[in-house]
Amino acid sequence: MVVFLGCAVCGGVAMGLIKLTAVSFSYIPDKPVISGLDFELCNAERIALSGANGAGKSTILKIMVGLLQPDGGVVEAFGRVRTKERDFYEVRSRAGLLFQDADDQLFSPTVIEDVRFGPLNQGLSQTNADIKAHQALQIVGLSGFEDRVAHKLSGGEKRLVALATVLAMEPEVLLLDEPTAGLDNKTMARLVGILEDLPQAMVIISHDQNFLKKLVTRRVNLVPT
Amino acid sequence: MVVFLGCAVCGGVAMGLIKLTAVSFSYIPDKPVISGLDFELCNAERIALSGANGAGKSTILKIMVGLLQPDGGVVEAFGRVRTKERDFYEVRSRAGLLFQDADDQLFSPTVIEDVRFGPLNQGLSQTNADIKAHQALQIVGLSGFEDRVAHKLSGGEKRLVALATVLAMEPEVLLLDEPTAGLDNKTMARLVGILEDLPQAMVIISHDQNFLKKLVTRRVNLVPT
Amino acid sequence: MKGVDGRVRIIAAVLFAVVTTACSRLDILTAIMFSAVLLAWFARLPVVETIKKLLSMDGFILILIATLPFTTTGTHWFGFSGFTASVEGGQLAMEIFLTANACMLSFLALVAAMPHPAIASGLRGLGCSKNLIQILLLTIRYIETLRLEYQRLRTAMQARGFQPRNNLHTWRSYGYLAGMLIVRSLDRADRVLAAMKCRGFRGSFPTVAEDAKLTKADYVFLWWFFLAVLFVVVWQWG
Amino acid sequence: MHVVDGVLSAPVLAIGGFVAVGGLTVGLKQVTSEKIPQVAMLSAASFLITLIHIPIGPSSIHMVLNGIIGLLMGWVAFPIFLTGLLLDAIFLGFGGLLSLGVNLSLMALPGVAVHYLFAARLNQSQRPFLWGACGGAVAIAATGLLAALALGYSSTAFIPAAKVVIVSHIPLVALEAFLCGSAIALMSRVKPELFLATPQLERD
Repeated sequence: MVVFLGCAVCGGVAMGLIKLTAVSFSYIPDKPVISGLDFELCNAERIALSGANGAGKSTILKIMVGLLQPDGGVVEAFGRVRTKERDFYEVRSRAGLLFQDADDQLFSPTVIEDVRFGPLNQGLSQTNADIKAHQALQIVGLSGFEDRVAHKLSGGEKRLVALATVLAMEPEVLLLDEPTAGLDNKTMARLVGILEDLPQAMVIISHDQNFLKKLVTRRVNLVPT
Repeated sequence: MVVFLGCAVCGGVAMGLIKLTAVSFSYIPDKPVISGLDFELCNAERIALSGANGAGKSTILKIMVGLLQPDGGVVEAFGRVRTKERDFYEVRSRAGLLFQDADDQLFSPTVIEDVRFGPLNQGLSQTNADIKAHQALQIVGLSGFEDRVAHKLSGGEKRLVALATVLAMEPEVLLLDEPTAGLDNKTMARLVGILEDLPQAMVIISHDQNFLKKLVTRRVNLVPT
Repeated sequence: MKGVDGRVRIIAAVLFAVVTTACSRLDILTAIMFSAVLLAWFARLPVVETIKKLLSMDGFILILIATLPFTTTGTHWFGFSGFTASVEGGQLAMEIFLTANACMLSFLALVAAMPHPAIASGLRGLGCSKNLIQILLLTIRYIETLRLEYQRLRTAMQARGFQPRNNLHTWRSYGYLAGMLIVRSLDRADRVLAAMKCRGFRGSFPTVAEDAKLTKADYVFLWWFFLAVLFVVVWQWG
Repeated sequence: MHVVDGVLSAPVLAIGGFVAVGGLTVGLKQVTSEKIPQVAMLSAASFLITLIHIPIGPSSIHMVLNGIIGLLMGWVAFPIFLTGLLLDAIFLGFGGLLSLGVNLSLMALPGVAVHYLFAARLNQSQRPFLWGACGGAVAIAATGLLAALALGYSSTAFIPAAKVVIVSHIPLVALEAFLCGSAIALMSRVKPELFLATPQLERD
């Protein structure tokens, strides 16, 4: 077991949250999408992850929370090396992943049921999960949407509900995969406002340079293998 | 019956292709998505249709080809007022709609069967439909893809095949709903090249300003109601 | 066997199943099982995958095969702690085991190994309802699309800390997942119908490609098959 | 439910085949060409859903869902489950050719029964969960019972196995009731137009 010793990038002062060392991954054998990747996210950082299509940006986020198993390398999260599915249960609770397509994230009849799904998985009681859900909806400015049908909301509203489902779990890290794709300017401005006010460290994948400029503290560029 | 008298926007010189007058539409009663919309597409125009999420851009394309019936207003296409489902049979043959999700459009076992589905419905013989299908595949640069299976194509290839299914019917107008969504830069460049060379008038919905800049001759902005 | 017509292969599979089910002698069933293995070899079925499929089917009949020797009365075979197995019961169990596996293996070789559109056109050639064929073709087309949709929903649930357990929360979530998949598949059906209408669909599918004539290879295959069937019939009942 | 070839007796196979052909005829008559995409997508979705394994007690089982399909589609359950069974056979190698009729009847007939029993009550009901659960429970219980009958009638030697089938269906009934209830509750919220009228019944 490798003990986590603080962050090299930011000088070891801040606490390291997620660290990938020499990680490689391939969907098809012998066609690696990622190889020998080193990456580190520290406290209070907001990192933009950029690179061409097919460079494996989404793949990296999935590896961080254990939805994909790397072929090689070490994944450390919150001070511990994570290898097995069981190791990642805690990681998924502390690092919230917002998917590209909000439709894929919403599967409940009403908004409130979707938002409290995460807290319930964390073992909270129904009442406490409801409290967390209401708080999360308030953060994204959708109080009053509790009983709406998520499936019938507009694309922008769905994205915000999806963000609320992640925030309700009170994660320490946010992993955002193309959060602005398909959003109009007004909703995008609203999203930037919400994200700016959030204290969490973030890894953001986005093609939108204006959006990134407003948020990120550091950029990591992926070169396709 | 309203007689169509040429185009007000382009000065009455060019022929008007599709014209909406005071069109309104609502999915849920009393919550109109569109109200009192006027729109006109003339010969050789390429119009960008923009507007916020939920402003009804896709809805407008569907109204144009009669997939949705407006609550009020007049739809004219190719010089005639269209009201009933039967009226739109001809419209759908002359105005080709490219769907957001190419998977919805590719419903046949193989690529060639998909591409000749339209020409066969237009009443062409098997041989002539095959010729049209091969031509269309050639235009989008996918000759040799005839016997491929739709669900095994990449996202970009699916979009191009979907475009071929539309082009095989030799429409006079193209209605494109987010044609670049999810495409990588290479495929996007290829798509721009194909669309630039096409003679058809177009209505394009897209959030991608770079893409629009290269193609469109006029912009119409929808204000949400 | 690759070039054999779909209709011929489907008829052969049905014939195989009828004859095999009607047979009761273990020696003949063993010979039939052997010929099913031959068919599988001709069809180049992948070995490991095929054995896995057979085993998972055997799981279904395990209870039946395990209980039959003890529940059938007859000549004493063996016994333990008050249960006695009969020879007749053992034979019956063996008969079912051989029949089920032979039928399935022949089906995999004769029908399932064909490309899916070929199965559909074979069924159409045999007079199957046209609408049913269209349903089958569309279903096959969209299985993978819907599976990916399901997979994305499932991954998103996992990312939010979902762990299947024995509780109401788990079962409710699965219920919602199933319901949502149905809703989304119905939405997709609407969009596909719209796409069809846009390409001139007015209620009937364009009929293309009447069925090809049977080739010499088809007849050769059929004759061999009939001879084998005749041989089995004479052996069992002659 | 997958009864394999070689188990059932000729009369049982014949009855199954007869019911299946009858059900398919009625079902396909209701499938206009406009409805083909809908029926196909439901076939694909129900096939996929049956592949989901759900933990119950120390083991796991999969959903059958003939209650939901029956409630929604009535007689059209026959073509839907025929497609599903064909796919089972082609992709997974389950079931058998001769027992196809029996297997289809075991799945679809309870669905049709549930449609006549509960669909009208479900439509515009304030308690979709309740009626969905009833539909799910009754359909799967009937399937188990019919399967046991088919086995028992084929040979007296199968009666113990038939009893096992019935016993093993008891947890399935409880689970299916809860899952179908939840699924129907979701659908009535998200797509209420599915439950506005009783289109299947009106046509007859």
